[in-house]
Amino acid sequence: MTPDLSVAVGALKLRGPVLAASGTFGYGTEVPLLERRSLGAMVSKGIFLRPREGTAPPRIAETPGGMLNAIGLQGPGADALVRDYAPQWADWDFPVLVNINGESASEYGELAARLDGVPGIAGFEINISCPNVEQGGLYFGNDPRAAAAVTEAVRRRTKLPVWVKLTPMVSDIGVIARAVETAGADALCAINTFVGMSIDLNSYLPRLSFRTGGLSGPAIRPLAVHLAHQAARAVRIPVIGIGGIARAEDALEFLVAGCSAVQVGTATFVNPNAIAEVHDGISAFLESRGLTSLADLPRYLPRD
Amino acid sequence: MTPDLSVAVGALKLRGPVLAASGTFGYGTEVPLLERRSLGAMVSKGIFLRPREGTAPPRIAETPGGMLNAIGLQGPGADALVRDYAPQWADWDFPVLVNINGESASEYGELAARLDGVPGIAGFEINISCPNVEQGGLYFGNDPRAAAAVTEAVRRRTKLPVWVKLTPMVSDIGVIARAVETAGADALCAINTFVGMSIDLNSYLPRLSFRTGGLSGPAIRPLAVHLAHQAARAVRIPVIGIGGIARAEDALEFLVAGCSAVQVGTATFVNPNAIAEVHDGISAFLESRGLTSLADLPRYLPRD
Amino acid sequence: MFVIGMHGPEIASTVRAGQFVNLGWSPGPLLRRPFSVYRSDGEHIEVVLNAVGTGTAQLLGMDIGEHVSCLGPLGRGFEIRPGIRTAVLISGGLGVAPMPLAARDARQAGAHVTWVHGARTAVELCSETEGDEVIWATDDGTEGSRGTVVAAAPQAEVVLACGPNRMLAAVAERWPEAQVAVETYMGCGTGVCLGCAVPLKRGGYDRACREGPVYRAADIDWGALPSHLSYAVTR
Amino acid sequence: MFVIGMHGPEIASTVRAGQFVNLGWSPGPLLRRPFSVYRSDGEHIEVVLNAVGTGTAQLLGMDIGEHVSCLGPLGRGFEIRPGIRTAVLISGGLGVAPMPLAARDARQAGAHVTWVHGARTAVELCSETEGDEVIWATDDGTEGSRGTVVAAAPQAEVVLACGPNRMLAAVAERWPEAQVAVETYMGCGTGVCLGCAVPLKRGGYDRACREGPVYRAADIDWGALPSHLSYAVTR
Ligand SMILES: Cc1cc2nc3c(=O)[nH]c(=O)nc-3n(C[C@H](O)[C@H](O)[C@H](O)COP(=O)(O)OP(=O)(O)OC[C@H]3O[C@@H](n4cnc5c(N)ncnc54)[C@H](O)[C@@H]3O)c2cc1C
Ligand SMILES: Cc1cc2nc3c(=O)[nH]c(=O)nc-3n(C[C@H](O)[C@H](O)[C@H](O)COP(=O)(O)OP(=O)(O)OC[C@H]3O[C@@H](n4cnc5c(N)ncnc54)[C@H](O)[C@@H]3O)c2cc1C
Ligand SMILES: Cc1cc2nc3c(=O)[nH]c(=O)nc-3n(C[C@H](O)[C@H](O)[C@H](O)COP(=O)(O)O)c2cc1C
Ligand SMILES: Cc1cc2nc3c(=O)[nH]c(=O)nc-3n(C[C@H](O)[C@H](O)[C@H](O)COP(=O)(O)O)c2cc1C
Ligand code: FES
Ligand code: FES
Repeated sequence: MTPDLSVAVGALKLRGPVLAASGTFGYGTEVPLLERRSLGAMVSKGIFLRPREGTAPPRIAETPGGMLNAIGLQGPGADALVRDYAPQWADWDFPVLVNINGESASEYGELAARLDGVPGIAGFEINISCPNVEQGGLYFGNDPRAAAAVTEAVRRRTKLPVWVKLTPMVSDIGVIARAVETAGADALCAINTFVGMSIDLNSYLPRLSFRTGGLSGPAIRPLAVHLAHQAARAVRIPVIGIGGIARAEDALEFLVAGCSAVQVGTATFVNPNAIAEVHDGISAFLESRGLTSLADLPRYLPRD
Repeated sequence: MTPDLSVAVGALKLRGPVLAASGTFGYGTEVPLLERRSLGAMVSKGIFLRPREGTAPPRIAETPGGMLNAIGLQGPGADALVRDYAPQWADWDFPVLVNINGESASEYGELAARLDGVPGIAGFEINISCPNVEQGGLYFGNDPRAAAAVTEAVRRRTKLPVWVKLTPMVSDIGVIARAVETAGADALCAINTFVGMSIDLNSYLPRLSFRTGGLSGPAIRPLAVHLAHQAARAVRIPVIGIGGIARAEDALEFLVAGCSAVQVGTATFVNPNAIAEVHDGISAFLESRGLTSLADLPRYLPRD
Repeated sequence: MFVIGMHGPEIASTVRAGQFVNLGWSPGPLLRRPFSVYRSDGEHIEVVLNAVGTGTAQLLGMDIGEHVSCLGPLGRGFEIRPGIRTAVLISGGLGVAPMPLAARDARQAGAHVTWVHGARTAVELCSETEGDEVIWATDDGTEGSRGTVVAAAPQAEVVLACGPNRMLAAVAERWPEAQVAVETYMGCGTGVCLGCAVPLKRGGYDRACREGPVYRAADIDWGALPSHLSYAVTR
Repeated sequence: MFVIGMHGPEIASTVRAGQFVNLGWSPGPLLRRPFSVYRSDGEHIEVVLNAVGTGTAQLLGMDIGEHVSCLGPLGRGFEIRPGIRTAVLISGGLGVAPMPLAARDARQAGAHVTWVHGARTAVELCSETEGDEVIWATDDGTEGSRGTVVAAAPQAEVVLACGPNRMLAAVAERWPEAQVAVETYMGCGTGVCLGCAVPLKRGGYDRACREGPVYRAADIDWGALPSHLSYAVTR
């Protein structure tokens, strides 16, 4: 008997614990060959209220076991999203959440309001790794009050599930986690990319035109497992683990460390079937251990 | 003509910019085959005032492009260091700095006082990635005031060079960098390991007995380059870059990004000749670009 | 330059000139590496490469019979309409890669095909002689005419070009209507990461892996397209 | 079990039974992998291994003639004094690795050598028959005596053992003076990282790569030595 891999993330029921991470699966429409049968949910590419061009190339650079990206949240804006993509999502057999971004708490709220109730949109993932333009460009995600303000602004404008995606470059992720839990988040996603830089020795300049970029891929996995675990210890709401997952064993590390589900990002670039393979691998693992459902997986989650 | 690779880090003149990182070169006496001819300086294994046993095994775990370690600062304490190692160091043709650790600012100060003036000890590298026992175990390195207090406590007890080794898991490394510069540091070392975790799927427990460990190796290099660059932009004192350096090109990234020198850690485990090879590779690079000294290397260091 | 052949009937039978495949292998670098399809018959495809960095060095170190994961055909190739009379193919360095298929298609379309090869110096020149006529140009004059490949090329109805972006920018100056295959770094090769941004004259960015890698030369904002990609350096 | 031979005259001519080499190769995992020296003549050394994880799988995938970086001989081997009359070698699973050299040295020292092989089941048993006498033991009795290798071993003046740490702990119970070669994870293999900590009865930790990997069985705090290293699982 195949083990039961369904999970509930708050009110949202998912057929499996392996989700597509924002910015690594486009709008789900790009690649017909991407295997979707076992996708738990998809988080769409990060979007702002208005269209954005994104940053100048080069936008990516390879690093040992990882990659840096500075896409600059290129996207068509809310209206085009509603017009071009949401109608397609409405027909799919898994939920699509929209990764939302803003330059101020009120802009996040406005965006949520614009998208709320649109058929095909099952919830929101708030990306708080954006610079807070009103506060001199500090990331929302570094400041518990700013993170909570964004969460509240979105929470007030929608009844749909609200997930908050945490920034890793903080000295205590538990503080931010608790702040956004209190502000009304239904789940946490941990984590977004780490800020990194790589230098081109021909030009003596950063490889990326934006100078810095976000590091993703297997290189960050041990850091991500730690941070997701710390977040899970700090809150009662579900935590979705993200960072460097390429194989079932990687996903299982996050699940054992206290996560309810996981998202796969960069691995999809390398292997368009990564999500299906991770899903199937988790199933095989549970079977090999005689477990009939994901809920029976032993967890390591000491509470402080 | 071989390019001039000598550098001055504050008052300390070094014959080359490639140093051995604390905890990865022991006390310099372990391995006769380690190539020392081009070592700029050595930082000895982190030490406390009193002997420490360290943590139970397993202490290390391999991760993609990196490794986690939780050695627990095992060491013989100050008296044994002075008796067994310093006399050997006194005969060497490169300076040895001692990586000092404590549970309170005053313990750091006491340790510096005990070691100050001992022949063979050329300076101190303060490891502020230690839990501050008086303040509930928060790292000194996460709090600008605690970091400055430790720096001052050491500064008051010695005229030798005092370097401060920064913690990477902070939301703004510039703030800490400026705080310890003001407190009297002669140079900054950026960065120490990142906290990470890895789960053993057989036991459903962390691989390391200490549960978490410090991530080092090529995986962290882009993060380290970014943080060292941010630190260098924030201060006027020299910054020594550390993190994932295995080849000359890696070291050059840090040097172009504004560092005066670099330390090589994990790479020495893989290749006992890594430091010499990095040194020679920097020399070859400068020659290939027609540069006669390291000082002529173009730097990318916009000031804010 | 070295050629690697792969058994891949599905790709071989559908690939068009200018399309690419994205190669991955284990243990290898994290990201796949894109390569233009160089030749194809019904069963096999070939790519042409030099050892530039880690990825290409590893590929060239492989033995016959080893497996490579090959994703493709990807991107939009050259558009070669039937009935054209003259076509010029301009290639710099490894820009030869898409040209044999382009030459085949252009000849099938009825064109007289001239292939102009350029390189810095004679030893870097490719000896490929597909098409009806071949012209050589080297920067240092050690083989063929001295000077750029763009200057050496004759007029033609259709101009197809591939090579370092700097060379393509020069092509764009002379032939705004030329079809050029650009190089960018790529994250996914499948259109989802937006890493392969190509800056457009009309503003905004296209994806080299979907809308490209072949563009109308006049559509690209050449000043904003990086010309210093490490692998675009001709060697 | 597979054997890999390497040309390494300096190591081959100086290695002692129980010492190890630390192998690295490119592209490979970040850290080197330690392997006991299995056999040596004046020019070559051999190691014995199974495909346990990435590292061993890659090693076994190599072709004749490929290069491996080999650091050694490392650690302290078995101490085999001249004049001993009887020696028992106890090996579980891949713990056979240091035994051929140990058998050679013990016989040179004048001892009658008995080698006791243990495994979970017959197919995992090693067929090595160095020494004067060989005894087999399997957990399931499919070959030789049923039960542990420790129970199957005869008395002797000198006992040398290698295998999963759990087995060595049983050896320590019966022969506190036995010399046992332990397994730990290793960072450097050269004594600088303190990663290979072996907990001692008298408190504190030793380095398996310097003071070990061979210890007097009674000196180790077996309760604190991990017995669940992934690669110590007999397969
Ligand atoms: C559409 C297209 C077609 C191509 N066709 C060919 C061809 O036919 N023949 C050929 O030889 N080459 C071709 N290339 C280039 C080929 O992909 C490069 O040779 C290869 O990327 C160089 O890789 P390497 O691993 O040898 O070098 P590396 O050492 O890995 O790369 C050199 C530098 O480029 C960086 N880099 C490489 N790939 C990426 C990436 N995806 N993202 C970010 N940074 C990266 C590396 O970090 C490094 O700094 C093509 C590229 C494109 C976009
Ligand atoms: C002194 C000594 C002698 C040995 N002799 C032999 C021998 O003769 N034959 C033999 O087959 N094996 C021997 N081993 C064990 C051998 O090194 C392992 O087989 C090997 O480490 C397994 O590696 P792998 O790469 O195949 O598996 P992996 O998949 O890499 O390793 C299995 C697991 O162990 C972890 N791991 C492996 N090495 C390390 C490390 N250094 N630090 C942290 N985690 C690590 C991996 O992360 C993984 O979880 C010896 C070990 C020691 C200490
Ligand atoms: C090219 C790229 C684009 C991304 N875009 C977004 C985004 O728009 N919004 C967001 O919250 N995260 C974005 N991310 C972060 C990923 O969703 C994920 O958190 C991160 O990559 C770590 O997971 P991974 O190691 O599996 O890739 C992006 C990542 C990559 C590599
Ligand atoms: C096994 C090990 C032990 C270490 N011990 C210390 C230490 O005692 N004190 C310290 O400040 N840093 C210590 N470090 C951190 C290194 O000095 C260095 O900052 C870090 O490993 C990053 O550099 P790398 O990637 O080149 O290894 C240790 C690192 C390792 C891997
Ligand atoms: S390479 Fe990812 S979108 Fe083109
Ligand atoms: S493996 Fe590094 S000290 Fe033993």
